[in-house]
Amino acid sequence: MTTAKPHSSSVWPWYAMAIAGIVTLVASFVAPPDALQGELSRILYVHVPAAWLAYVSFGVTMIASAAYLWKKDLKWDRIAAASAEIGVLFTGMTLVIGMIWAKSTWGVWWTWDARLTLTAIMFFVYLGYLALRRSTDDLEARAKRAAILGVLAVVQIPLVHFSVVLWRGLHQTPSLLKPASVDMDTPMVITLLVAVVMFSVMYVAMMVKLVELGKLEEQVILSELSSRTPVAGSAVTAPSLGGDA
Amino acid sequence: MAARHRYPAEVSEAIAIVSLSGVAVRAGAVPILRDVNLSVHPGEVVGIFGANGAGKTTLLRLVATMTRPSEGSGTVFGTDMNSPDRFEVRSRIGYIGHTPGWYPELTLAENMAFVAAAMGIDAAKVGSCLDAVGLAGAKDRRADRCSHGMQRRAEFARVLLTEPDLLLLDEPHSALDADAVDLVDGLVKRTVERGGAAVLVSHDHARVESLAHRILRIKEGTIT
Amino acid sequence: MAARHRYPAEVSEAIAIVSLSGVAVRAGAVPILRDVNLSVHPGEVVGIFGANGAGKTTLLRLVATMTRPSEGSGTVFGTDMNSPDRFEVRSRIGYIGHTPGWYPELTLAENMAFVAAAMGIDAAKVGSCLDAVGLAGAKDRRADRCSHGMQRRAEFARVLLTEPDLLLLDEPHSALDADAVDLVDGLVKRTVERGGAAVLVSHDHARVESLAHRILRIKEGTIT
Amino acid sequence: MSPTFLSQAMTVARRDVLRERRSGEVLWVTLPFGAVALLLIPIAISTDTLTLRRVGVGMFWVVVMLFGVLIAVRRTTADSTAQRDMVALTGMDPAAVFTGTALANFLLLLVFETVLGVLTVVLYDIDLSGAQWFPLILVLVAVGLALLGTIAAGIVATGRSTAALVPLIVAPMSVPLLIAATQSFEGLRLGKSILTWILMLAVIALVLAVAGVLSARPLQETG
Amino acid sequence: MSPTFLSQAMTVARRDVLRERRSGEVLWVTLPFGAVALLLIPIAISTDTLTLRRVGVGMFWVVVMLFGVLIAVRRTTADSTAQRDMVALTGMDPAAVFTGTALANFLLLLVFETVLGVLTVVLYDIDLSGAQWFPLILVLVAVGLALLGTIAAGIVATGRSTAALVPLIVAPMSVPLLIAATQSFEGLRLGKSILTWILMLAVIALVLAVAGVLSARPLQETG
Ligand code: HEM
Ligand SMILES: Nc1ncnc2c1ncn2[C@@H]1O[C@H](COP(=O)(O)OP(=O)(O)OP(=O)(O)O)[C@@H](O)[C@H]1O
Ligand SMILES: Nc1ncnc2c1ncn2[C@@H]1O[C@H](COP(=O)(O)OP(=O)(O)OP(=O)(O)O)[C@@H](O)[C@H]1O
Ligand SMILES: [Mg+2]
Ligand SMILES: [Mg+2]
Repeated sequence: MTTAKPHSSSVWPWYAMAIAGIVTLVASFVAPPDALQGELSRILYVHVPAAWLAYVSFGVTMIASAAYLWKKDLKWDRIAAASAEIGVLFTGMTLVIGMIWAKSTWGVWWTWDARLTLTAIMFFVYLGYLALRRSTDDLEARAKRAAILGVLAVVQIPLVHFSVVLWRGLHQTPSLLKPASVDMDTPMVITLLVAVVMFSVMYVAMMVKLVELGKLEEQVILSELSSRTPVAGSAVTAPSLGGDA
Repeated sequence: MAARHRYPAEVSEAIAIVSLSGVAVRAGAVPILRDVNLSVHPGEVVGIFGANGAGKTTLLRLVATMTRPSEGSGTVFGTDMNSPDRFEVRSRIGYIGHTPGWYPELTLAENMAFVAAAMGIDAAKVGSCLDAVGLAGAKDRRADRCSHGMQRRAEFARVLLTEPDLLLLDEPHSALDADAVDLVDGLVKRTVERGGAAVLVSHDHARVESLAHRILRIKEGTIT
Repeated sequence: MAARHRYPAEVSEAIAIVSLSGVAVRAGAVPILRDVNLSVHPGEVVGIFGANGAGKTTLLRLVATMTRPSEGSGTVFGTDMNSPDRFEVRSRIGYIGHTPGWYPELTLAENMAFVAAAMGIDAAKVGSCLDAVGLAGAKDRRADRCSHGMQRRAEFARVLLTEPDLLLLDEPHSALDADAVDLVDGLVKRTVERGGAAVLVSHDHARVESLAHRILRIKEGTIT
Repeated sequence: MSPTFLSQAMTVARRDVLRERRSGEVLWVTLPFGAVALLLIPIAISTDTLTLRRVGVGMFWVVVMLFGVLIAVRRTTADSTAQRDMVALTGMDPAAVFTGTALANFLLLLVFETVLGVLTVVLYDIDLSGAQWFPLILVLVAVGLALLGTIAAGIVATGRSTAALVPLIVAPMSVPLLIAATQSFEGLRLGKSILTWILMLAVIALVLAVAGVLSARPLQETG
Repeated sequence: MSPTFLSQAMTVARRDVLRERRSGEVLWVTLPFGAVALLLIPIAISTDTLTLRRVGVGMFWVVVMLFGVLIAVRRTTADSTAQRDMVALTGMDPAAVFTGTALANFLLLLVFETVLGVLTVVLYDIDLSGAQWFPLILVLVAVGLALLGTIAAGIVATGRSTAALVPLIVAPMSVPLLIAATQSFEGLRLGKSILTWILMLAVIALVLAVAGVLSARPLQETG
């Protein structure tokens, strides 16, 4: 069942992540500063790809969850879990970077903008998803419950994305995924695209790593469960009151 | 009446009611049962002995489809234990566990009526079943105001009500007074005569030995 | 060690450990016990039989000062059952009820250590008590992951730990496997030898008759 | 013959309503608690009537969301293994059990909403224009919350750390409900069309109902 | 020798903290619920930042009151008769048990308040003048709430009267607490003396402590 070299693929993701990170940084500093926000606009090239890749991650979680419910194959469960973990990481990044940005442009760490709130809530939803996974050790029961939540939780994505349209708020309205005009300079758009591609590379690399890790963990559990593992019942022995004192 | 309960007579000899092969149950990484093979045929009464913590209750709940096997496979009334349709055979199983599961705020009769309604059994039967276990006078008493033994008796009334083809009794004699212990024998015999089977877990060797056709022992998580 | 537990030897013959006179217990308007007179003396083992719902558990909880008499009066170790100081004698009572009361999220050892700390007993004793009931291997298992019988065994370990002078056991034999039923005898004998007393409620007439000096029967709320 | 899906669901719903009537958990504990919350808020924010009026409807919905979910979840997760075994061994279709539970939760929530709603109108001097729409909105929100709570309870019920996860799962999922509910009231106040919001509520309810019914069998008691 | 009052109380408190660490009820259920509540409120009332800043502190206190009492009550009433018997039969002084339980509740509430407090400050952009007083106020409110919840739970746990009484007991008592808490914050903001309010909090805590300890023995478990 296990391949000859189970670790053979585990090096390249590290390189991929490193390179993608460097390229993103270089690209953001090569790009011309925004007319309005100046140097601060460079935050955009991390902030936006992180948010978008969080969407992608949770989308993949949804698809893998549905696939698990369909096929009942634990492979899909591992993919869903790994993707959710990365998604939480990216959402956290969006939040933290966004807050730093907010402090420097709006003067406050946080404000009751719909998108901000909903992003925070999306973060909590998937933290809940991860917590749910930790609450059972029966692999199948865990997979099933997590899958149902994984499918339902996806509503958070459109909610966050369209929140700016639904309410008026401080936050930037969609500037790219909006059908009509693109109100960014071409260099900025290109840099953004490069950053998004690099984040995607990071995502894929992390996925490979995490899915591998999940599989490994499962194997460790199963291999430790040899036929020699004492059964739960062996903890109970015949009582002895120790003499008849 | 209750035709769905009847095991088809013509195949009753051939098909096992319960059949487990190579079943393991784990709680996380802790093995509780392993490599359990068991088949129970119509008309059989099987007694199960074993030390505290050996896994007897786990085995009964497994057979009742309330716990799923971590490994191996099994069928009850021909239905796979892992199938999502396993709920369909549950109405043919009568399980009495360590602690009664009545809703505390409902009376015994209301609890029973719920079970009857859920299974499409005539509600009029509730009274006579409670009567049969000697609880006619307490039928309108809230379950949490009934003594432990009364609640246990009521569980036997439930089994009378649902007429299961497979009885799974976990220490059925405990908490029953001298008058009521015979309920166990009576129920087991009724079930067997209908072509059903019974599995009894008990520490009361004498009582079970007189009742069972076959005695199994659980040790180290396996049936020996 | 644990001197507070010892019943003064010189008066042990004269003073009753439990003394109830004309006690009635009601739940709301429903009488459960009425006109109960009972005295238990040091060195005595009293067996109580009675039908399901007769009031045996109520009687034990009354003696354990967990239920107060609606009528009549009683004393345990000389303390009035109605007095607000009744909590002071409770540490001398060992009660095992129908269902174990361990905190599910704590391990057996932690549960026991709590009892030890609450009573000023050396925590080092916990391990040996669990060992004595055959649960040394399960002491770090959460209570809700222990089987019913294991939880019951642990209750006997608790009694070993607290060394009560008055044992109140409600169907002590149930749920214990063949190895463990002797725990009951052992504990009762130990207690009696220390000058204590024991009250056993049971439906297992044979076992209790061999153990008890005196058998009482409860019928319709009164001792006959 | 085994009873139909619908009659099984009704049996379950009737059981739940009867249990509530006996224990009074919702009516006598959760409801007063919610009322206390609504009473405390004006004291806490001690502000002018105008702000209160604006804040009132929102607070009502927050209280309904939080307590509503508590209601739906508590009732399911409080049951013991033995009780769940009893239900499972009746052989009822898990989907019917889900439907019945959700139905009972819906009814309880509707009572909860109505009582607190009246209280809110009185306490916060709410603008009643468009009041003919209130029942529809209340019903739709109650449906959504009941389904959501029942699903969440189902997802966590078999776990060992049970109730621990519910708020994490439910409260955030109720955000769309909250938005639709508050926005439709806002719409009514401003005299705008609230069709979008009503539709959103209906769609949420539908999606949750389908999800709940479909997930019931895979989630059936597994110990 | 039977252990001292203090050591009994400490034993009980330690038990409660250990149980909480195992089950994570407060940390992983109630706390996230409270946090979500704080997040939902702005969505629900969808108003300007200025109003929110004004409302923020009040909302914090309302959430603390409601959930705080829930914490204290839930933990005690959830125990089974057998569990309560076990405690009673250790022969501990009921007053010591009360003290220990209240102490544990106090610690849990303090954690709850602190985490939610930080969240409130960040989210609602709270004015931090006079912040050196915050710890004192938080501690006093936590003491008051813990005592209040423990008393309420004790009354319920004795049987007869159901949980229905809890809100009735808690509501009137929590009003003065709430007023003192919010007013002292208001005072800090306006740079006024808050001595009266601090004193009021201290007096409430004292009265509740005395009431709790005195009522413990008469209220001791009677099945
Ligand atoms: C905690 C604070 C913040 C959070 C949680 C946050 C969250 C997000 C999210 C989730 C997106 C992706 C939206 C989508 O495409 O669906 C996004 C995009 C964006 N954010 Fe933020 N943000 C924050 C602060 C800021 C600040 C302070 C600025 C600039 C002043 C900013 C500017 C942008 C821009 C320009 C986009 C791209 C807009 C688009 O094309 O959709 N964000 N933000
Ligand atoms: N609150 C109550 N209201 C009405 N009846 C009650 C209440 N509490 C207990 N009872 C009744 O009191 C009687 C005595 O109960 P108890 O538990 O003492 O019986 P028991 O002798 O221990 O029976 P068992 O052998 O079944 O354990 C029972 O008939 C029970 O239904
Ligand atoms: N979640 C769990 N984690 C670890 N061990 C567990 C878990 N659940 C059950 N066990 C163990 O599985 C074993 C079997 O339990 P089971 O209840 O089946 O025993 P039993 O044979 O019925 O015992 P008894 O005679 O005491 O009723 C016990 O040793 C128990 O401690
Ligand atoms: Mg068992
Ligand atoms: Mg009894």
